[in-house]
Amino acid sequence: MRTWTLLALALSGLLIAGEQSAVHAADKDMLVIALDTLGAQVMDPIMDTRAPHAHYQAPIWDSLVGFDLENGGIGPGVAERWQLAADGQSWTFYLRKGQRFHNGDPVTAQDVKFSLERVMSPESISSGAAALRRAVDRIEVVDDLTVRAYTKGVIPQFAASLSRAVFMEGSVMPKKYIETVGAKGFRDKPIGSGPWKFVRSVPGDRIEYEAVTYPHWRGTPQFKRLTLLLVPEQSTRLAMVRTGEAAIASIGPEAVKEARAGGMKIVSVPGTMQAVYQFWGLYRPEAKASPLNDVRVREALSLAIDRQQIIDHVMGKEARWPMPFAAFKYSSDMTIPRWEDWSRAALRYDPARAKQLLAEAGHPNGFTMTFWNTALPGTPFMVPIGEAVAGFWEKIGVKVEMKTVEWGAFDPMGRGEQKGLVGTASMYRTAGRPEPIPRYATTFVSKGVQHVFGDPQNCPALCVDADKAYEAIVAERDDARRTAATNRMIELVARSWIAVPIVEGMGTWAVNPKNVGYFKPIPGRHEFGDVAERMPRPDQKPWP
Amino acid sequence: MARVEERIDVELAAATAADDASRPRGDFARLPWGSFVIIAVLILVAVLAPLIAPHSPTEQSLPDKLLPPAWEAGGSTKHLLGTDVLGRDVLSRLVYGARVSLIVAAVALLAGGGIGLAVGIVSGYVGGRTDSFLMRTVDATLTFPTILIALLLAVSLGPGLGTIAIAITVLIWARFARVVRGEVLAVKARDFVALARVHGCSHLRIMAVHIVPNVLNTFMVLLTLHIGFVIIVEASLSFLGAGIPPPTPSWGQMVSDGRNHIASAWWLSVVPGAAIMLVVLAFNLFGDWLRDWLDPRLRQV
Amino acid sequence: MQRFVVRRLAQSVLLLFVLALVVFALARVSGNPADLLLREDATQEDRAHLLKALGLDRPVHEQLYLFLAGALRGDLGESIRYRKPATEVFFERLPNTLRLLPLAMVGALAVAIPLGVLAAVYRGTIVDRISGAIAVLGIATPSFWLGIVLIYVFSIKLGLLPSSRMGGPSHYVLPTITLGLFLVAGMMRLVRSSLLEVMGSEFVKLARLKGLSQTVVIWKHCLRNALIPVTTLFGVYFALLITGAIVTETVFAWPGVGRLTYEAVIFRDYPLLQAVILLKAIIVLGVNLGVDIVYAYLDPRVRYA
Amino acid sequence: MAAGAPVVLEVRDLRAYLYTRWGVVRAVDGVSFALREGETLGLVGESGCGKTMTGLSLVRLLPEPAGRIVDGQILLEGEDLVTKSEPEMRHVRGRRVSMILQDPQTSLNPVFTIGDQILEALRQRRADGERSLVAQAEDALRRVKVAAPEQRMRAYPHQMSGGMKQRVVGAIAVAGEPRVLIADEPTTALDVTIQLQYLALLKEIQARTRLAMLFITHDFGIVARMCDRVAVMYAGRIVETGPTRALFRAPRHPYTEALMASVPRMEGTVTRLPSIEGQPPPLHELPAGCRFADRCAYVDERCRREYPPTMTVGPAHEAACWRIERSPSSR
Repeated sequence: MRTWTLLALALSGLLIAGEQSAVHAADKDMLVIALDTLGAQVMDPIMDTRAPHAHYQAPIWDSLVGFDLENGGIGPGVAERWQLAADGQSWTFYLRKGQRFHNGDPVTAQDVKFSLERVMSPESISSGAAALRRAVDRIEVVDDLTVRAYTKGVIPQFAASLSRAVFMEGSVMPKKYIETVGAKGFRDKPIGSGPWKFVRSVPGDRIEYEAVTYPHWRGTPQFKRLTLLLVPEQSTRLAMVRTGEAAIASIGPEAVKEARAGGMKIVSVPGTMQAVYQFWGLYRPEAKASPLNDVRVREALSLAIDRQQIIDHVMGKEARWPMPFAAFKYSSDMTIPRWEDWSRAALRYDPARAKQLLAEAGHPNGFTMTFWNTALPGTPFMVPIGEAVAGFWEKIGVKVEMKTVEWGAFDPMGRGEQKGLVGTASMYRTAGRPEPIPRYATTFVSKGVQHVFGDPQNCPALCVDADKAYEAIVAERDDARRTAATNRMIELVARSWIAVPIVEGMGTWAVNPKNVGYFKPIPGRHEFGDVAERMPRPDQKPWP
Repeated sequence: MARVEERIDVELAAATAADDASRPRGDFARLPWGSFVIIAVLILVAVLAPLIAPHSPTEQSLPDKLLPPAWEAGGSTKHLLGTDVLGRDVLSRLVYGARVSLIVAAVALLAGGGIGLAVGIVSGYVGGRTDSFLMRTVDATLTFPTILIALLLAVSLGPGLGTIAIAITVLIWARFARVVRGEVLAVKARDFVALARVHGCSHLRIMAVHIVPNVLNTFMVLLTLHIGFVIIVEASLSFLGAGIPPPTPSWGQMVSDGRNHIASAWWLSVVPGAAIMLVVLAFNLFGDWLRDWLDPRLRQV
Repeated sequence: MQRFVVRRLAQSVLLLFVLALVVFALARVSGNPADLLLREDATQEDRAHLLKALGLDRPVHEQLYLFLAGALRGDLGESIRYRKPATEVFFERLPNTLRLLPLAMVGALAVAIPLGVLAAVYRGTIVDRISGAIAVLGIATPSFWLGIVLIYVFSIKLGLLPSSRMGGPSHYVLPTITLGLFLVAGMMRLVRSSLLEVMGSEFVKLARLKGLSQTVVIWKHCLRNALIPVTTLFGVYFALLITGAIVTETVFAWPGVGRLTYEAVIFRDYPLLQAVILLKAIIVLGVNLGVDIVYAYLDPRVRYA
Repeated sequence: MAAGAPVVLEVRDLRAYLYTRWGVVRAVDGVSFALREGETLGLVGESGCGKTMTGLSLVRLLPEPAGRIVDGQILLEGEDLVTKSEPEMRHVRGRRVSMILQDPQTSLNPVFTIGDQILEALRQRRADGERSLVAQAEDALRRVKVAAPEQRMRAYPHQMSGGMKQRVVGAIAVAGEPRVLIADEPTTALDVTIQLQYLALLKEIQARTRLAMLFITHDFGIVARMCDRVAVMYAGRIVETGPTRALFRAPRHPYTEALMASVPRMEGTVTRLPSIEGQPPPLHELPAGCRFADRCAYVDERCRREYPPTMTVGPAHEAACWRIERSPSSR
């Protein structure tokens, strides 16, 4: 019996010793960031679809269009500047001089053309690929540092779609290198032009990078090495930051109190998302009799919600008063001040008025409704917000039958005939985007995926107005008139109370001041893939 | 070859049935009053939840969120065991949670146990090819991720108590089937079954009259000892996001939600955790006592 | 022995075939990976393109045929999320689980056997009560909660141990305890009760009649017999653990196959899910076969014809 | 055996009780007897009269934790075994006192070979070393008439017949050359033909080693063949002790008389065997007076009130019954 146990222990010892050396907490030159997901963890821009790849692909690949580091939105990238042609049918990009790939090859217009075409190629499954395929007619190399893209029709936000500020596209890939080593070789030893070189990727565990040794336009890294860790459990991520095993960890608002208690600094990225609730298929005949079809009822439901309490208590103050649907302080093509005042007034907490409206609508002692509560990937705090909202509705007499569902199960219900959702409400979210209008198209235009106002076969007045308003914006070349048209669209949606913002969520991070110095995130961008290179060492810039 | 298979499973049945059998030969097995009391209180609380709970389990008051229990600084007697992230009363949720956890446990155990009992008896009694096939199915079922079934059912049947109960049932039946089969083999080997067959009893009669009563006490014991296991599985499913959906309070969900506040709000997970431990302890003691009480061999020592 | 092994393999193959069908069906009913990959503003046309790229546009029976034909050749298809062969993804992660699992099981045995023996020998005394308490603790504590509390105490408060992830030997302490406690509870009770059963038998009297000391009688004669059921439980627990490790691997950020199963389910990654479940089933059936062979070694009465 | 052989084992007023859930079972309630070298004493009585418990008390193997020796002495060549510590008892068991149990099926450890189990017993003895232990083990098997001992050594218990296994147990019991051998119904589980061989074997061993044997049984046929003297036990006490011949011819205690009457005789025709009505009293609620009172044909008022003393009724022949006092030479 004794020998049997000793033998087994020796065997396990063997296994342990064989594994690679670990990340040493005390390594000063290493910046460690703990994330809740590494997406598909595949080192190829055309292979990952959701946001995470902005974390782990951004360090290696630069985007054709970059960031406006101060107030979010787009700015100069691989292309210093770009121009929309007079006829609006093409965009010309002028590349920054002297950019190099990690293997020394220069970055040229051929690489940009090759990259955009590779994103649109059949085997590419990146989420923006479909939009690009629809937008781009053809791409022309003018000279080594100039490339022109011809679009199908006028697409005002085409340039923005080639930036990580808006979508996840526009990564510039090395044409010569990929053509020599092939796609598989490229994925095993990826090369880009970003401030960090690829070192190693341990599936499901971590990805390691090495800083480039030359100055980089995005910022020259202060740390020699960068490691992104996959730590799925939030309390474990928090523990790693507190023990110094990680410098930065992504956390949800519910953990902010715990992080502060542990002496960590909190970095909040404003305007990363907006938690909303919306009603589905009210225009459909089977939902005709539903009390939700009365706009007064819908407005009452918004007035019943105390958004300040949700911000203070559910989100631990790591959230802001929302702008209108899918709009943020850094949004373009809309008059921000007007809508700030609107949201303060229209989204106020006024339960008395709510009850009054309900009574006027013929429901003095409330009614019963179904509310789907779910959380999209990366924002688990949507479920507690949903519970709080349901709680407020119950307080004004509405009987809420809440169904909490995992996102993978809820998402398909929102596509096709949406039979499970018609006549019900659900939580949803809008991502932090400078341009609100594409998001409006998805939800309010009859041909959109969610078509909450109406579908092509059944498009009541509200649906027709929305379609017309959207067409007006898209076709408009003149900025001032496009802003007015956008305002009209936002007005139309706001007054419908069918899709209502709850709070503006923030990306929250716990930071260990002894591991990394003071840094500012990019407004609207939750991921740090484009921030790591500007993070100072703790001694260089201590936290205030 | 089948004979050898039987030997293994007879061993397992004896062992697993003895898994918790302490066979206190000659030991003074006094009635486990402690566990009777706890179980009685649990059932009472679950049944009379609306009367006992000071507040409604879903009533929120955000301003007084995360209040510590009354006896700690900052705690209020309005919320004896403090409040959670949404300001809901922890005590009330614990009380209603008892009801939910018991229902899930009851449905999962009776369904899972029932199927396991049936499969175990058939497999044990019939033996041969069907027996070894059923046992290999049991092996495979153990590798089946409960989370997949929980998620799958949530998608098709919609979230809720039923979904979780069915998901746990699929996990439970395999364990019951294996043990019951071993017990059936042990009983089948005894003389009185051969005797019954000699008297021309039909297989069904033999199973009903002879096999089931003898297997029943092991089955009863397994039921009590698996109460803890079911609640823990529900808690793990909640941790993975496939547990009983809010706003229905359940102990497993409460422990899972509390995990982010271990330092700043320890009571959120410790209170339901302690409740689970108490219930499991009570049912284990009750199971041990029940086994001795039911076990004919021990009665006339 | 050969005839037994061959028969067992035949049964296992049949079972794996049935399991493959069940998993194929279950995965598809739980949703479509394409929906998770598409952004909100993707149109039906985009969805069609993605389905085609992922090979999910083919009719179901064709997909089933491809899957089964592939399986026979050992090719279980390409993971939708990781864009590489599912078997490759699985075997990348398997060593990580196999670093933790045997350690937790052997550790549990090393604790459960002595404690079980003490509890049996000193039945009714304080030792028995303590071991009973540990057993209840093991059964009644959700492993994720135990893991998080251990991290809080040992790495945050005391700073003695790393909080999570793979690494040097110190990284193995907390995950092994978290995984092991549940095992210790079950095994200890089994060792105790089966030892009590054995201690009551006649040959124990004969052993003592030979003038052997109590310890020799217990540790040599009784324990050898008492361990026979434990080996069978070892097999059952291994099967449970290889799926049950999901929680521990999540809490300690351990990139094992348990966590991989969870990811495959959440992302509805059909090929990966099918591969993971089939490969795990093969491992479990293999381990159970191994356990039965060890069983024969331990119990001479069970020599396979 | 001549009465003059030295006394090897003397038991004085031994009491051993079992503390169970239903009260204290007074299994051995004041037993006294003596055992001489080379002599076989039969300990006889219905099942449940405490004879097995007496045997187990001698080697201090009463079932834990219920069983305990509460009073009396067990003098093995003058040393009292009751007061010895457990380590000291370990040197006694196997070397000076040994025991053969009833059921051979369960007496041997199923997972060890026969050879292992014999060698283990030999190792306990002061190894005389001049011949290897394995050879000694084979000799031990030969002495108990086990054929081909070399192969048998490697066999497992489940590969041997009941009779064979009981011989191995016998070999183990005498391996340590004990002074006293307690045989607790060693042949009950064997069929008749094997029984006779086994008894002859025990006789042969006794003749060679001059060991004293306490033979526990309920079978008078075996008593007649094996035992020099007999002690009859009833409800935890010895009611009559004496030479085998004397007890068969002139039993003085009513219980012995009734037992002898119920043994089928070869001579004479017997239509219906008499049996003793009633049941022995439960050992945890023993009556005050003589315990055979309820079932005794000659019971009187004194028998129920007072337990009779042990009186001598002949050469080395004693019995505990008031009737003896009333009619000293009834025979």
